[in-house]
Amino acid sequence: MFKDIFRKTKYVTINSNQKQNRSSEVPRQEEAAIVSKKELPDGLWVKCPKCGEVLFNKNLDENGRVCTTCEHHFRISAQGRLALLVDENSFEEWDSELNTMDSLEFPGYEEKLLEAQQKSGVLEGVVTGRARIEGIPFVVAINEAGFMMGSMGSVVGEKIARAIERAIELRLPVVIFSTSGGARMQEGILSLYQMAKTSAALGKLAENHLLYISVLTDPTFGGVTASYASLGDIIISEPNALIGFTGPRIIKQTMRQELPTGAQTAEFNQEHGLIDLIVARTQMRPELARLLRYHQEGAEYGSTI
Amino acid sequence: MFKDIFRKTKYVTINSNQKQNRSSEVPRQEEAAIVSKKELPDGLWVKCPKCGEVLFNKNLDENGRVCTTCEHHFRISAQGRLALLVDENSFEEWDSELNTMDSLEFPGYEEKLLEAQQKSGVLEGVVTGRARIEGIPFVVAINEAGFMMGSMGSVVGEKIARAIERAIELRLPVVIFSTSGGARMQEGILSLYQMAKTSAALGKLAENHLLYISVLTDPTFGGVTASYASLGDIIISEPNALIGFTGPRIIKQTMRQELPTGAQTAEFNQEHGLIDLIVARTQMRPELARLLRYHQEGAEYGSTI
Amino acid sequence: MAQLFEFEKPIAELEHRISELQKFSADKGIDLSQEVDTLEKKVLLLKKEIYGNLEPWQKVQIARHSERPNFYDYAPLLFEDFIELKGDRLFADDHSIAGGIALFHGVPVTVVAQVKGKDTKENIKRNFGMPHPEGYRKAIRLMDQAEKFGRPILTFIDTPGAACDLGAEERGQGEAIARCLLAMSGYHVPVISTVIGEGGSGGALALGVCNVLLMLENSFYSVIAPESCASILWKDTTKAKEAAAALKFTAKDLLRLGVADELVREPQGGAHNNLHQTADELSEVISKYLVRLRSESPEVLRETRYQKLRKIGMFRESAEINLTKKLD
Amino acid sequence: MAQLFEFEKPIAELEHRISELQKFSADKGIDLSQEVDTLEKKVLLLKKEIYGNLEPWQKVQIARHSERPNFYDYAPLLFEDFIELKGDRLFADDHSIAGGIALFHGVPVTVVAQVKGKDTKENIKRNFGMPHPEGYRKAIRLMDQAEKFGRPILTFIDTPGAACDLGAEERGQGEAIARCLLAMSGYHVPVISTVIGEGGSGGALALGVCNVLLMLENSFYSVIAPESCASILWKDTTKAKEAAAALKFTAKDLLRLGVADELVREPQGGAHNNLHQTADELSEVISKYLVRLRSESPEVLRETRYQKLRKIGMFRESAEINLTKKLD
Ligand SMILES: [Zn+2]
Ligand SMILES: [Zn+2]
Repeated sequence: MFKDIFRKTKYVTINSNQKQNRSSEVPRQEEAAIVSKKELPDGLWVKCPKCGEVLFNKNLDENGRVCTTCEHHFRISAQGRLALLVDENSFEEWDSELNTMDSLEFPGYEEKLLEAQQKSGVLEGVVTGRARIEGIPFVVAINEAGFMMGSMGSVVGEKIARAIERAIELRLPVVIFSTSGGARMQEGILSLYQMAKTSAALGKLAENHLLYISVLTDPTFGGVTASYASLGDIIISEPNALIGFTGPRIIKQTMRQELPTGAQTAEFNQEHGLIDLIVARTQMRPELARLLRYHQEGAEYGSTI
Repeated sequence: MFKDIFRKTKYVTINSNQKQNRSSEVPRQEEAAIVSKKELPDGLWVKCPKCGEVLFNKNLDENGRVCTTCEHHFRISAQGRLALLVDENSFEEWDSELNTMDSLEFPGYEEKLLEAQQKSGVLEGVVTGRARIEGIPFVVAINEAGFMMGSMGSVVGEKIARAIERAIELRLPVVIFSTSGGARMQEGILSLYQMAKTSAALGKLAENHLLYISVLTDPTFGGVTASYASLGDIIISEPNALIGFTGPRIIKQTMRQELPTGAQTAEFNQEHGLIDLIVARTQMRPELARLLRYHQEGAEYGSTI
Repeated sequence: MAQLFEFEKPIAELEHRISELQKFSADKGIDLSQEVDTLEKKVLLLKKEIYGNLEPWQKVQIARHSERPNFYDYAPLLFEDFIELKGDRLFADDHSIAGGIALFHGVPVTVVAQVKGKDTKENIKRNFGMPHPEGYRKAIRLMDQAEKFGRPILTFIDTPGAACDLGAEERGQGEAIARCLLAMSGYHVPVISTVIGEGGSGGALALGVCNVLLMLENSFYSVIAPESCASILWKDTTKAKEAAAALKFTAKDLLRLGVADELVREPQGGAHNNLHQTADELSEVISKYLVRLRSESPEVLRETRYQKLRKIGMFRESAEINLTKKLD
Repeated sequence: MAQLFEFEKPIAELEHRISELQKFSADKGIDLSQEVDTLEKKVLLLKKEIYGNLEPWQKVQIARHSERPNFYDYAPLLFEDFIELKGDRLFADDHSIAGGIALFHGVPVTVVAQVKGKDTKENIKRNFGMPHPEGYRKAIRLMDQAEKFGRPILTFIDTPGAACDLGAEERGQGEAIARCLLAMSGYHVPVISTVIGEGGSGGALALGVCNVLLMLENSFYSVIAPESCASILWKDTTKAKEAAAALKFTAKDLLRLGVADELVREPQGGAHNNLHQTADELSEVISKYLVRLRSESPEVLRETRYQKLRKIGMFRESAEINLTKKLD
């Protein structure tokens, strides 16, 4: 039905090895660019934006890109998170070929997409699939901050909805890691309705009595906060992550309201009843394992009762 | 199973004409005693506690005991409310013979009960039954402020629970008018659990998709606010009624906190999202009729759709 | 008289000339009826030309018109009866969302609507139509009752967006909107949503998960305000006009994109020029769809709503990147 | 050493004399073992006498003991694992109610508990164990998930009552408690509630709609605090002792009244004298009932809980008034 809006263009296949091979090394993120290239040799060292400590990049990778001095959580790619999180070789990617189109012929969108794809080495702002943690199977989706700030367009919404629907078929729990600036304006109303699409899919998951854990990471805002990120049976956040509906800059501009120190942090959100657990990245794997285990259907637990 | 706790005593039948005959005249309430008997001839006149106007008692009755000058709502007996509310001769009382026993042998309780019964002419703090408004059948329960401030003991809880259960059998909506100081301490834990009993019955009603309208009247506090009074699909209040969980005197005593002017009024509660509608007593009948009509099962409405 | 937009001035000038001619003709007793007639025809043509070809930005201006009818204007014309019910039962009653039970063509329905004010005082009361979490939670509460009692749900969208202040953040604005989306997607009763003015991003969408989406001719429904979009794209809020065109948010766009189901005609120049006519038109269209939906089973209503959402979005199933444009 | 109550002083005096005798005997090398023996036997008898016949008011004092174990003391002993989950998703996380998922004898359960502080600082944080509406709403959220995932629910009651300040009133304290009662009455999973300390009126009851109600031996569960009762009855808060007796709120009373199902034994002198022993006892009793309840069908669990509530209360079915006492 949308054929009349399709644009006639030619395509070539991108080399997708980069995104499909899992590496045990944690890929680095743009955030490292905070370090002035003049001060430090390229890529070997990185300066912690919180405590100022200069860290050996390799050590930072080995610590899940959490500062060894102050525990600042650097942003991390979806692939990097997978490497930290799931059992080795357990990840099976889904819908990796789903690709975006410039449905509204929005000024500059094609260029932005190409740039994002080439820079990040991934096609879109979310990776989905199934995996295991400590042997327990689950469905996972991870926003890719490196791709247009994890913003949600048609592809992100569709991949998440499909992953949830497949979880229902497979009777598996779902864990989604959010990092997003919100809905992607370049796809207009189609982006906006991805909020409804993903939320509706989660409604079906809930109806099927399947667990959904939402993990919020820095930053999670806008349309993602106002849809799947806030609908977890259990909501976890990484420490100090910024989470909210409206970004602090916009609140300041439109309301002429200065946010108090610490507003919109994970800790602020927890105090206001919006987050169950704050879990450090290094503890995420065992914590998720516990929660998944206690929700396993037909699990035996060596029960004495 | 409770037989061992029963006390051996002798009973006589009380003349129950007084409570079962419906009178078109609205019975008066203790509140009228506010008027000094020295100033005004006995019972003919009453002074409005809000505006100070001296009112002819008969006129006050004719206006549903709402001050004709300032619209202050005087407290009113359950019988008085029935007279104002339901279609003539439509009320069928239920469980009128349910009577209280001093199950804990609580100091002074028997005397208090006897006094309340003789003063109010009713056996207990709630009247239940079925009736019609503008021809629409419904189940009604009305707290009797004149009976130990409408406090909820075993009988009040049981009568309300039975009325709700019968509404489920008859597939009728339920309207409860609350006026209560809360759970009745003289029946200890048995009183407390009437909150759970009535709430659980309302849970069954809801499960059966039957409407429950809770009407709050002055005053509604404590265990009644924390059970059936707060569980209406629609919650209505009379204007300016005081409604809350903890009484203002106790808040003041325990928290050393002075409540702001207007706190715990119906209007305050509505502002805080706790009340749907504030309806003057004189408008209660047509308003309830509208709501009951729009919830009638299988009603025709002369629908054009 | 209603506030005039720039693009309406040629019409107003012509109309002014006509009334001058008429006055002159009356004063001097000279017959100018032919001239007047010509001019009046010209006005009609001009109106058709201008109002028939409104640009997106012009529609934005009409949709935001200070005299644009709001929900409270339509309610007495659309419904035989409307009982407003208040509060979220948790924190507050939000005046930027109104809701309750109404009688529509004789059928009890649940109504939820965003409401902007018409003057400064009312706008402060209604937070300029920007709901707080308590507004969305009130909406859920009322719609849950519609589900409980099997009543169809009608929502009316008219908001620049959800409230964006500290209080909204503290009380979980994101959570409240997300819960609205989730709740609406699960109902077994007909849900018809109408954008009557501004449909501003997530705050609007919260009432827009429906079986049928209607849009008034001059309403718009956008992922972002055109000014904010211009500010992000071109660092220039004055380019809102260009952003408005880029965002494809008019009723026609949404029909074409498979999001809206029908455009509800407005009187020439916009709803504010004839409230009754607009209400009649709207009533007729809603009624048409409600008849259809009421003949469906609860399960079908729910599943078709889900499938409607599932289909929104465009993508291709191939990991190819576009070659027509290339980064250096 | 734990704070001593007035009624414990005779025991303490005897114990003091024994230790003096022992010291004297050691210092002077005189054999007093027989005297010590006699005294020790006397202590045992005295303890049995005193602790075996505690008056209601003395139980109140033990239940409110500053070192009385709270939920966080029991949690690591009762559960192999406990994951605390926070927040009502609406307004705040209330520290006077803790909840989460625990592993109890290998079975995942949902746990919700009222928590008093142990010192002033903690008591301020936990509002002296008096929950606000957000605490009850957190409880409902967590228990709803137990229902969703078919987990048994264990609640632990320990509160002087619900918070009674302006904020509680503004956010609907009554509504929050009522919703708790309604929610708990509808679950299809086993619900076991234990009063571990103070069970203060509606604020306690909110977590007490259950299939099985357990009470620690020295806990109490009352419609009103004895002090408030005394103040109303006799305008004299110092008569709390008399009120405590009148209210019939001890574990034994509640067993007799058909409200509680079992009394869980405490070590002599109260739970604070031996946390581990109390936890073991409690674990065993809860486990016993959980085994039974887990063998029931969801519908039976729900219906028997309803019938249990339905039976609470005493009345007679005759419109006769009592003749033995008469008003003048
Ligand atoms: Zn650091
Ligand atoms: Zn007056």
